[in-house]
Amino acid sequence: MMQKRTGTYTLIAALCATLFLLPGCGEQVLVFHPVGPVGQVEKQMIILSIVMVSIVVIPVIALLWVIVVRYRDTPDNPTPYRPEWSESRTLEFLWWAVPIVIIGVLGFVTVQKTFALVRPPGKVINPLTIQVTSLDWKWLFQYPGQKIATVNYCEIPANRPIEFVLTSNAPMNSFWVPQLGGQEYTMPGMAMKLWLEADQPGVYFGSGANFSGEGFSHMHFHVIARPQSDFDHWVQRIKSTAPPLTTQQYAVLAQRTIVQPMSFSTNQPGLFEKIVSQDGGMYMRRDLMKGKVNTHVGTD
Amino acid sequence: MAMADSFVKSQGSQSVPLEYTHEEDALRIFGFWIFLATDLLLFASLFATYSVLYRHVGHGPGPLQIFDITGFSAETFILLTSSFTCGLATYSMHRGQKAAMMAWMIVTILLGVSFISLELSEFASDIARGATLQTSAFLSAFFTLVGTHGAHVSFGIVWMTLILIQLAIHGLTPTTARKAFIVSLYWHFLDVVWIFIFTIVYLLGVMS
Amino acid sequence: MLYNVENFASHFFVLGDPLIYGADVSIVLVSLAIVFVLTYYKKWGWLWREWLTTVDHKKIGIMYMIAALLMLFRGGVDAILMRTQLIMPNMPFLKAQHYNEIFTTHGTIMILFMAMPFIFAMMNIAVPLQIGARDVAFPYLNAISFWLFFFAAMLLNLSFVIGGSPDAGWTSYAPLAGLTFDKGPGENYYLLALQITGIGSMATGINFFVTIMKMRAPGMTLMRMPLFTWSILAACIIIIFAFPPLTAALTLLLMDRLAGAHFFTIFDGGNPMMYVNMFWMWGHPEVYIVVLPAFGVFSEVVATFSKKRTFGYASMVASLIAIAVISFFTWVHHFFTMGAGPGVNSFFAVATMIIAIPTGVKVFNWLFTMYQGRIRTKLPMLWAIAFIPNFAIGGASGVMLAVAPADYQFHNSYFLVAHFHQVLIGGVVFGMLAGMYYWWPKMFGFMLNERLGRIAFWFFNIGFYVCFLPQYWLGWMGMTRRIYTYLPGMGWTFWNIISTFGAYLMGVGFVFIVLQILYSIRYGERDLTGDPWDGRTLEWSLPSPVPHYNFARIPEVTGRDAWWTMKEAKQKGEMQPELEPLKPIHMPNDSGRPFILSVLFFIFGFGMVFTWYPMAAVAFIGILLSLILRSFEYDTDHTLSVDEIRRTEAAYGRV
Amino acid sequence: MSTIDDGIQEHAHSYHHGGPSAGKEDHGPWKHIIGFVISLLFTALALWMVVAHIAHASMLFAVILALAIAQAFVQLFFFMHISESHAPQWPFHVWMLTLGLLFTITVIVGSIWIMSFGTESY
Ligand code: HEA
Ligand code: HEA
Ligand code: CUA
Ligand SMILES: [Cu+2]
Repeated sequence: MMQKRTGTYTLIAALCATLFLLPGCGEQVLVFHPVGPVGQVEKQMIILSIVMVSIVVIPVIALLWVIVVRYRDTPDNPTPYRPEWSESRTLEFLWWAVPIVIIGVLGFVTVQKTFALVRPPGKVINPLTIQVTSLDWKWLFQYPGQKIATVNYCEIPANRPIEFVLTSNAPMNSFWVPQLGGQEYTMPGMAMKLWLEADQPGVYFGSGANFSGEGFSHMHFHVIARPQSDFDHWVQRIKSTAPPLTTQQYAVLAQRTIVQPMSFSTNQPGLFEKIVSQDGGMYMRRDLMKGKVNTHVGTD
Repeated sequence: MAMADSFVKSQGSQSVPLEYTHEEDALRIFGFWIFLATDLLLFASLFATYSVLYRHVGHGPGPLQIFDITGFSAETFILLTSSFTCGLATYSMHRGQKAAMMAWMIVTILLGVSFISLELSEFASDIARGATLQTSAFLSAFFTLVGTHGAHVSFGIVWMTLILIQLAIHGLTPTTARKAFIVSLYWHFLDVVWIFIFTIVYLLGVMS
Repeated sequence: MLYNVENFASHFFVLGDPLIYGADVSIVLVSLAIVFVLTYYKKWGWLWREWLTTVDHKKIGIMYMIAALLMLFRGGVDAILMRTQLIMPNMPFLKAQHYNEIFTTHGTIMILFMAMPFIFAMMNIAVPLQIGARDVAFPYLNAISFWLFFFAAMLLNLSFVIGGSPDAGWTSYAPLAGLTFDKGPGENYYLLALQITGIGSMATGINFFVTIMKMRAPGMTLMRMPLFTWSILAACIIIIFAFPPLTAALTLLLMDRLAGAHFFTIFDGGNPMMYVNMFWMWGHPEVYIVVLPAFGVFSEVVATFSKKRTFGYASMVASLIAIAVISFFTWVHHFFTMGAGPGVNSFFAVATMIIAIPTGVKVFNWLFTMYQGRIRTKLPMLWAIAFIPNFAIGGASGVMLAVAPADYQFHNSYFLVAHFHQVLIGGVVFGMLAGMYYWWPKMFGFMLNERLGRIAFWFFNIGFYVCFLPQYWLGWMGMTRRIYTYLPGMGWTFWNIISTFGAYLMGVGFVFIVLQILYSIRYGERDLTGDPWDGRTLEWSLPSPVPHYNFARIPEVTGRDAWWTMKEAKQKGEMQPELEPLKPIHMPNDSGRPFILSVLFFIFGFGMVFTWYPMAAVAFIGILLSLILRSFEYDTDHTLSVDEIRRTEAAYGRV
Repeated sequence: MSTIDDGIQEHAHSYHHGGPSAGKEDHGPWKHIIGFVISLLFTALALWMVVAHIAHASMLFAVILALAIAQAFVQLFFFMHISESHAPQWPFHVWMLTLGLLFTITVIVGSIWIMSFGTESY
């Protein structure tokens, strides 16, 4: 009886394991295949946390298994039965202390990395600023330095820190490119910055991660990282071939539609600031007045 | 309640105040204290909202333009006094003086009514000046916080009136004493809340 | 004229979707069937007298439980629909709008109208019995709480056929849920239904706090209280402090929508982030409100079915209180990605992780309660055993989410979805099912069929892992939540198929639970002892089902596990204390007013949803009037004579 | 019959405040009068300080806030008889109010802290 049951369990466990390994721990598990320093730090944190929680969780499950198998209420169970035993200083100390230590370590590293990730990854040499606006239901990328803009895709030079400045002219959303690094909210009336960097050229999946209504499911985009020279080429091409992003054009974009990728030349100077500080930007006014946003415009 | 054997504490009503003589009434008073704890958190949330939004005046007026020092000071002193008279009502109740108790309750109610009328006239003049709930986040938060307190006070006035009627009908019994005691707790609590509205909304508003 | 009517109707009723027509038709049919059955068997009077007007905590508990099971089914159907839509990329089953409404109502119903009433069911049924009380502190208020919940649930479900359902997620973030982006009445339904049930929940919190603090039998000190009662006490403390911020958040959003205020708009200085902030001030403590009672159930079940004293009782109590208090300092972990700064994120990340410590202590204490015990794997115990690995993994993924930098990668992904289902289902649903199985004989006087229950258990449990483990993986693959469709080529399809398959298995499991209950109603074995599990706490000293006055004589408690102690004393042949003579018992009167009051709340809510203010005003005046009437009511209870008690006890064979 | 307090059957009712005994211990409404006078004084003081602008805004605010808190305690002890109940010593409603105060502060200070957005915002 017992034998058979254990056999079934093993079978189930083996089945689960193969299922998980089957379609490959391939590239498609984006979070575990970061291509930039931010994503790498986050991956390390994920692995660290998996290890730390496993230290207790695996023993807990093993212990449960053993206990349930051993202390069954069968007439001839030879194991000891101590119905009144309910106190043990040592044991209780153990399971207060071990989790405290684990959480202590994990908490310490968490604080460290939380502060670290606010700063740009590595050395900030020659960063590129891209202003990101989430619209219903599309992404607008403006390059203040290059004077171009794109919709639903974005090109970046590889090996160069990118300063994404995020806002929204629609319900709040979240800007997420898993392989570059974790997300940050885009919020109406606010501008947040998110430092990311791609170490290698490639095409990376990105999407809106915070629900924003009917067209939300279609708010994915590609981030295309290229060598600097290719990037410069691309900028030139857009500049010379793409139509300008006029006020009317922006108004069209701001409507509640789903669109294909697009490109624009001469982005409107100050458009982004206008979006941020339009009527709703009251709560950012203090900071905007300090001129922080302005100093960043066109710094490239 | 179920154990509501209308049983009087063995120690006798001598050392126990009237409103506590019945187990059932003691439970209600205790329960009301806990209710006050929830109400405290409700006001805390509104205070938090106000604190976050009070600089967000949009295109509308700021606190300085609409707060009237004499107006809110008068409201404050009236409410403080009403809290005092309400305390005197409880005091009289504990001494078994029903008439004095009812008189002080009536004074309290009247003070409450004048507080509410002052507040309403303050709101009316704000609105006349174009400062409405719809003008800006600051004003939304202001009207909601102060208005919620005002609604509580209005409710308290109606409640106290009902208890006054019951006192007249049933006299000073453990039940009516409990009811009166609870409404007095409510009233003092609203006074505490007002002190913070006075400080955080009005004084802070006219400070900057 | 005709056109106007038609136009109105097409906006008022939700039309144009076969699924909705199906729902309309089935709702009408079911209602007709209920009316027919009640009329045919002349049961209207019985329904009114025995149930709609009752203030008996046991009956109220049963009504809560039935409602919770219905809502589990309702939310479960939503889940099955969602999983079906997600089985394949570009699946043409549900449209975006419909999908959005479904996950919104799924989340809202599961948390507020399934989990909450289920815990209220368990506490109503068990707490007064465990502490040796004849009732709760405020029975009339208790009835009001139930009916407010019930009519709030009706209000939310009405949105499905009239006016359209809310579609901004169970979190209903502004500005998406504000008037600018969401014009329909669906959002109003959400706000009012939650508000109404929230009032009821707060009242329940106060009620049971007072009950536990003040109505324990003589000798039952705090440190002799059963752990389930302790867990309810902790949950009540959280309810008392956490619901007011929700009340405030809902009111302010409603004012934005109905009165043109600017709290969370993106114009005129409104700050939508403040809504998020306030929502989670309630939202996070809320998850512990629902899970702590489940912990309490497990503590009872594990001790009973291991035939052993609870290990580390004092730690168990301390950890409950610690969790309750710390839960108020973690809310920001739901929006680490908002960029409130590293200081804020660090503080709340560490506070969140700290909760893992007391929770872990509880897990180990459960394990060591079983250790060197004698484990009987009856149904309640089966769910309790299954809970431990489930919750350990789900909790561990919670700790991973609490690592702020890692959360930047997990947030709003299916990793998160997997986490919270693991703790909500593995913790709360398993816990409540365990509680249901445990106290079922106490409630109804008969046992549930074991075999069908075991089949249900295995389907549900295996289905659970099949459904949700792949979702962790999907999260890592970049799949975000709340999408109704996705593209092929991401590698997501395979895992989604598996996950959907798992959901179907869970559905089968649920069907077996229903079968089990129906079967046992007919064929179930009667429980004549009142103590079918060889229990440890006072509720098992009473006959099943429990007479309406609970205890003919209030017991004297001399130790922890009060009933166990008494049984042991009896076994050892110790001198039984002389039985006191029976005394008359005061009982609260039944009252129809809680029901009527809640109907008025329902009408008020409905009026507000459609901004029909005259209707709302009339209902509001009605509410005030019924409160005033109650205030003038002095004759609120009656006395049971000794004769009556003796007769009832004799009928149970206890004299 | 349920016990009121933590298992102690014979509980003497202790009222810090001697007043509310029917008939007994007549102390006159002095306590109320003192409370009232204190609250009037504190209110007037706060008002005067603000009108006269006696200090920097932040300093001033700290002082008037302290006065408000002090007044709250005056209400609680002088008018609301908070220390009075069936349970001896530190009764449970006082525990709950203390906890409520802690959470009140958390809610308000936390919101301000979070909503001021740190370094990541522009
Ligand atoms: C019953 C419900 C429940 C419970 C109990 C929990 C428990 C926990 N939750 Fe969960 N959570 C939810 C329901 C719940 N959660 C819901 C519904 C959401 C999403 C809402 C939404 O967005 O829609 C959510 C979201 C959520 C987030 C937000 C993620 C995001 O949006 O990006 C976070 C982040 O910190 C989190 C963390 C935790 C932690 C640390 C615990 C801890 O309490 C867990 C503690 C338990 C253990 C750790 C296991 C047992 C312990 C041991 C075996 C020994 C000790 C272990 C260690 C030392 C590691 N949860
Ligand atoms: C206690 C709470 C609880 C419970 C029990 C569940 C139960 C389930 N949940 Fe739910 N879920 C939430 C709380 C809960 N959920 C919350 C809070 C959200 C977030 C919502 C939001 O984003 O706003 C969510 C979101 C959510 C999603 C994400 C949607 C999205 O983001 O796009 C998914 C997807 O798989 C899902 C699946 C399931 C499944 C398969 C079950 C299963 O356990 C259900 C098992 C089924 C049954 C018990 C009923 C069986 C029904 C039948 C037998 C009838 C069959 C009939 C027909 C098919 C017509 N849930
Ligand atoms: Cu008596 Cu104060
Ligand atoms: Cu949480």
